[in-house]
Amino acid sequence: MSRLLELWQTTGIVQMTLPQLLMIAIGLLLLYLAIKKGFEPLLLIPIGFGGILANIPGVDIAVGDGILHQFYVMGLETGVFPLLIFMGVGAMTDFGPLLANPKTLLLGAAAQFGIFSTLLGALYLTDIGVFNFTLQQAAAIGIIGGADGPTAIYVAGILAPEMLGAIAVAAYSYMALVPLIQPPIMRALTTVEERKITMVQLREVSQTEKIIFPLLLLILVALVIPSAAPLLGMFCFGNLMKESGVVTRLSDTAQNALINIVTILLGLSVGSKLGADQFLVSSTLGILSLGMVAFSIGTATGVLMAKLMNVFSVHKVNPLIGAAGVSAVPMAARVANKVGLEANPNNFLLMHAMGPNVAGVIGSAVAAGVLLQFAGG
Amino acid sequence: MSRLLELWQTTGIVQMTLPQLLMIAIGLLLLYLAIKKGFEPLLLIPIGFGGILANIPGVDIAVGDGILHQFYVMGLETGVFPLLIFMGVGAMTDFGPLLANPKTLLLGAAAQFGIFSTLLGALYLTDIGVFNFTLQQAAAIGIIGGADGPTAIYVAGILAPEMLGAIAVAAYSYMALVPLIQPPIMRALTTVEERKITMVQLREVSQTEKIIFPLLLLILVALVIPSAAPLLGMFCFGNLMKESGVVTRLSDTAQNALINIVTILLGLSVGSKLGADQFLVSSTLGILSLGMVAFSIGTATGVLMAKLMNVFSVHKVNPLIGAAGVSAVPMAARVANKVGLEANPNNFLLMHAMGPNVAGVIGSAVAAGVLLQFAGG
Amino acid sequence: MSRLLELWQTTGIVQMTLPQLLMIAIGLLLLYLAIKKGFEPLLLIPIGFGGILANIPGVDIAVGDGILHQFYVMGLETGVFPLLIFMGVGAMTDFGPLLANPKTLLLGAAAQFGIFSTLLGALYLTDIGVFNFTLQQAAAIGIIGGADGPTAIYVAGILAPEMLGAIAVAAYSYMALVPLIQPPIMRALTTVEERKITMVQLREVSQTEKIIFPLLLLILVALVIPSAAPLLGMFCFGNLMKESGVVTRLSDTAQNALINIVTILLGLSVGSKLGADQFLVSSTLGILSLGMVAFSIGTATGVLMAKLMNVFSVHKVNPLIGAAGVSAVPMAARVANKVGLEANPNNFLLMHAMGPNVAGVIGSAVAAGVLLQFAGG
Amino acid sequence: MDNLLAQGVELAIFGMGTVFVFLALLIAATKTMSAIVLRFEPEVVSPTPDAGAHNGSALDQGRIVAIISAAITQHRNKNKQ
Amino acid sequence: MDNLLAQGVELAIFGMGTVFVFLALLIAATKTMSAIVLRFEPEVVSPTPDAGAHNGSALDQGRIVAIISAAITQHRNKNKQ
Amino acid sequence: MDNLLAQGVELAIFGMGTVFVFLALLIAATKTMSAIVLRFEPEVVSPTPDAGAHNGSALDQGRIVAIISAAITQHRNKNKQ
Ligand code: NA
Ligand code: NA
Ligand code: NA
Repeated sequence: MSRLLELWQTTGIVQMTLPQLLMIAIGLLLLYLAIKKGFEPLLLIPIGFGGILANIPGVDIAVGDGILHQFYVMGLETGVFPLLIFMGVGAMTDFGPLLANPKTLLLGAAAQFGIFSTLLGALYLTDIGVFNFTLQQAAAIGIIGGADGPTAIYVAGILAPEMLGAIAVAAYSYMALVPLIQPPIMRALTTVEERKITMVQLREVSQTEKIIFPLLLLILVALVIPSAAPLLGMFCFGNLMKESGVVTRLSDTAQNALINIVTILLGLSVGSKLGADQFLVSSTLGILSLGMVAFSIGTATGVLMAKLMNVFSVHKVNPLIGAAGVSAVPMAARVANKVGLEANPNNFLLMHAMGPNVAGVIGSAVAAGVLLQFAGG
Repeated sequence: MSRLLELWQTTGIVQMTLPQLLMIAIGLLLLYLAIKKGFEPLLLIPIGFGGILANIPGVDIAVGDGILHQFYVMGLETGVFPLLIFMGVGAMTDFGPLLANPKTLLLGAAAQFGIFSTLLGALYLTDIGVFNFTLQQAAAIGIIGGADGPTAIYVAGILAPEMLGAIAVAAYSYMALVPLIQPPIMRALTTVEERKITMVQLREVSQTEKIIFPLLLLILVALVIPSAAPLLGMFCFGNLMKESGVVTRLSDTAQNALINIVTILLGLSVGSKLGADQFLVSSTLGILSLGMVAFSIGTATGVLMAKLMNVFSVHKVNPLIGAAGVSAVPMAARVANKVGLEANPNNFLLMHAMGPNVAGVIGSAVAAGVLLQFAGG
Repeated sequence: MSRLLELWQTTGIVQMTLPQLLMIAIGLLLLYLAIKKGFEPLLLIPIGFGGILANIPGVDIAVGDGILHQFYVMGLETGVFPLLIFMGVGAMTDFGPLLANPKTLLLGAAAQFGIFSTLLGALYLTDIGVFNFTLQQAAAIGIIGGADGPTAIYVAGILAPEMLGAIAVAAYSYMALVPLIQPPIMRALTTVEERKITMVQLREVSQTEKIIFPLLLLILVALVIPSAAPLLGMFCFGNLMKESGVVTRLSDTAQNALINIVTILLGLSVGSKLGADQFLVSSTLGILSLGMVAFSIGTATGVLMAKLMNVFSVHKVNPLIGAAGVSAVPMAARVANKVGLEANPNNFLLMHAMGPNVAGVIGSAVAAGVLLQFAGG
Repeated sequence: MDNLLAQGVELAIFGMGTVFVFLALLIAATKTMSAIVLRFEPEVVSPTPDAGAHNGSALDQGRIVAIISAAITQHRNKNKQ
Repeated sequence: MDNLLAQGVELAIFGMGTVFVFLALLIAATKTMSAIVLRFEPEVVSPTPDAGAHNGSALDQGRIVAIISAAITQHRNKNKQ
Repeated sequence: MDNLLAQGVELAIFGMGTVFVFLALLIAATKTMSAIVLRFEPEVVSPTPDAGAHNGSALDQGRIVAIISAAITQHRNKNKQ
């Protein structure tokens, strides 16, 4: 009979704490949003499910020898998973629109203002005593504004691993919410006339330019900001495999089997950081709020930069594509296209917005390099 | 000349021992059975080949820095390989027939009696001095009766790694032998009239039920038997990826590239435990005999439970599908169908047998949780 | 302002050394040769790109916790990557032509003379004071003459990891240059009449022979030269998966997703050894020169062995196929075919040359076993 | 040794018990779940796979923050006590 | 240094010797194997790939246990001596 | 704390500065690169993917050895100084 009691003590019913139950509910919510609302399901299904597993009491899954903790140690502590995903994303990226209109790179630069202003916001909230973030933590929160999942996970894994769960959840949730967050800001900062601007047809780009560009980018990174080289190096490597056209089988694997395997393992690893003790802390509220601010500011500065460029430029840019500079590929470019069509049903901005969109990936990787260089040391 | 002698000393002809030669013959036998007789070739080819490699003298392959030992350390000591396979199996499993007729879950419960009676048998043989098994070893032998390869390997890897080779060989060999082991038992325990029972057509199951079921199962595991959560968690995760319908690329990879890679590495790792010193011990005979007993008892109790259910139930169950409760997916379900057709050529039991068949997977994973909880501590 | 100076100090412009810049140029050259000239792009693109990454100053990529160093530790220090590639190559290899004409195995033996004469050459150059190679290093250089990438990387990784970069670059570059290196030697050593020899049609080989052959080869390795068992074991395992016909899904994965993933990681790992400090040393010149010599001697001895065989044999062998004995699959076989067509436009030697071609893989793996046995201890 | 056998008997009883209890609970839970799903979703609907279209509403976003806030507040209050 | 060169010569001789002996043995083994196979299986038969059908007989099962038993018995006897 | 905020301001300024400088340089480099490519290759040429044919010439081979030799010589000379 005492043995039966002992058995009863091992059940989850007895061992589960309320915070764990709440985290399981949050995991289920993430799964609901991913499955029924289409919120970045490729990441949020593994993250949400991993979050549930991480809150099952009485068994080591996300700690010790547990499998999720092993995945975490293997791939997130080392940075291997986000870098391999970045390689795969590189192999899926087409720099054509960017090469056809390189000045849109400036839009990708401007949108990174969201990162740094959020960093300042986090430090200000610390200064006035609302939160208590270190410089590293503030930098990791800021990077949410880069709207780029693997970059955010890579930086948070180095600068603030204790916040990795919340930062990844915020980054992917807000990337999914781009169609809700961006349009009001875009409309508020532009006139209808500006939104109607049609842009000149993009020129065709030769294969040679596409092959050379990732190498050019890599060498510039090596010369200017080496600390961004792991991220942008893997990105450029993936892109070169694709554009070279001579290693199709490697490029296909990088875009399919490999990135899929790593996505599963990365998602579960991130989920392992959704344990109640780490996630149900007040800083999570700060991360979620500041992340939203970061997205909004990045959107705004992207749009404003486009307007500024139009002051000096002959070929006008539709300022809506500036919002795509936050990255969130390809969602933000689609949003720019959609808002543009509202103003002018014949104005297809999608390809024009792809330039700033991928520029935003480069921009936030460079910003990540600066943060790792100065906050990581 | 002395140098030539030294060279001669490094050859396998000089170094090979008789037990190693016997194990190489056993490896070749496993390959023969896999290739020519269709015995679970996906596992028995890597296991058999790994077993040969493990018995080559004078070179480290299955020990030290040898590649098979590295695979073993990487994937079996950590539990990563069987859990990833379980995830892939989950992504291939259709819970539809089970959802259409949930009471067949009881058949999957009854068939686990094979596990526990074999555990008792192993301890009894120890008690009377025939063998000398610990509780952990007896539990690992019992789990062969679960008729589920990854579960057996996962449990044996934790409770009795020194017996892993023999347990895996027994589990997969007997799964291949299901068409020979089960039918006589099934016929002995049923009348022709019982075998002729036709079952009511299964209702259609909605996608929503299929999406919710793995989450329901996971939460029940979390509440009742958390120690089964690594196994059933990964299984449910794979199933959710498939049923959610929104991460097709992840589900496809889990069912193909990933499970194939892991199967190769797991098979070789298991093979690394077929070294003569570990395999050619008397306990191996006990494992092989008891494993057969476990399968037989599980088959019998599954059938008997179906007959018991018919006493209380209006919609009669054909007792043959009870035998499918041992799992051995999908072989046991096919056997139930085949034996049913002998009695009534118009009675197709396959879909009805798939319910207890996948229930058997859940049942043996729960049994594994209990064993790990009480024998593992 | 001092902060701005500090920022300036972190740039690559300030930190980059001339040797690093030269290595980046060499990396770009390798990429150029791979992409524009078709030099073994599957390996030289990852190696070349990895070489560039390894020479970016101020950030850990190929050292410490850097991702390329992690790949190196994970896959090259352990031997896992080249062995998995060898498994995949085995799964792509057809032993049919070899089984139809087993005596061509002797051609694969003769071509390994390149390995051992180069080893002697390296030791002679050390003896006269030009270079300063150890026995291990000389053996690792010699293996370039095996014209087999994974074998060279596996051996160099064990015997002379400090030379791995140069050895891999030499091996793959010269494999790409086979169409330039071999024909003059082949023409110099044969008369036009010899080059016109037509060979008897190859008999059909049964599936049973193809299934048994890898097992026969493995057992002979186990009996004669166990130190070659890791390499040839994985090779035979891959081949058995393919020929057995019952594990198509494993064989397909070994030939596609798995070998592609490992190729990417192996290439980057090798690239991590192209750091200026390791590569820009005088021994690199020796490696490059001796590697070329090794290829040339192997080609010559292969051709001469074929001529010797014709002295004793009724069915004449076209001596051109002897050159295919260096391996460099399938390039060397194609070259033999092409040179043969010059002499006799109706004489297709391709299938006949595939026998010695795969024999060369076996031969250099056996040679690798001897080197590891006697130089590795 | 006899003690070992006794442990085994105990383990067998508790083990089979747990397996049956668990699967019986799963039957009940599954039937309940199916009943609820079928009430709200009478017809079998096949979902559009890999839906690219985003159907999120501002509500969802509010809901995340609200639920997480509530969870954190509750957790902090509990820890204070 | 001269010693190193001598070692190299020895290694080269034994190395080439091993390669030739090994491949010569492989030729012999391959020819023997092909002769045996072709005797028992005169026509080229292509196997049914991925055969789902199970052809195992009760004999196979007995054979595994028998061979393994024999192996173990022999091993134990040997160890006793 | 105020110090932390000051560090943050500095980091933000240098960070945005670096991002803008980098992307401005990238614009310049990209435009230059495109101009050069388009001069030498006026028409858009699509390459033959996965070209099996080998186009290497003896020159290439000489070029590798030459460049690497030069690099090594230069490196050794430098180290001597
Ligand atoms: Na971005
Ligand atoms: Na089972
Ligand atoms: Na070779």
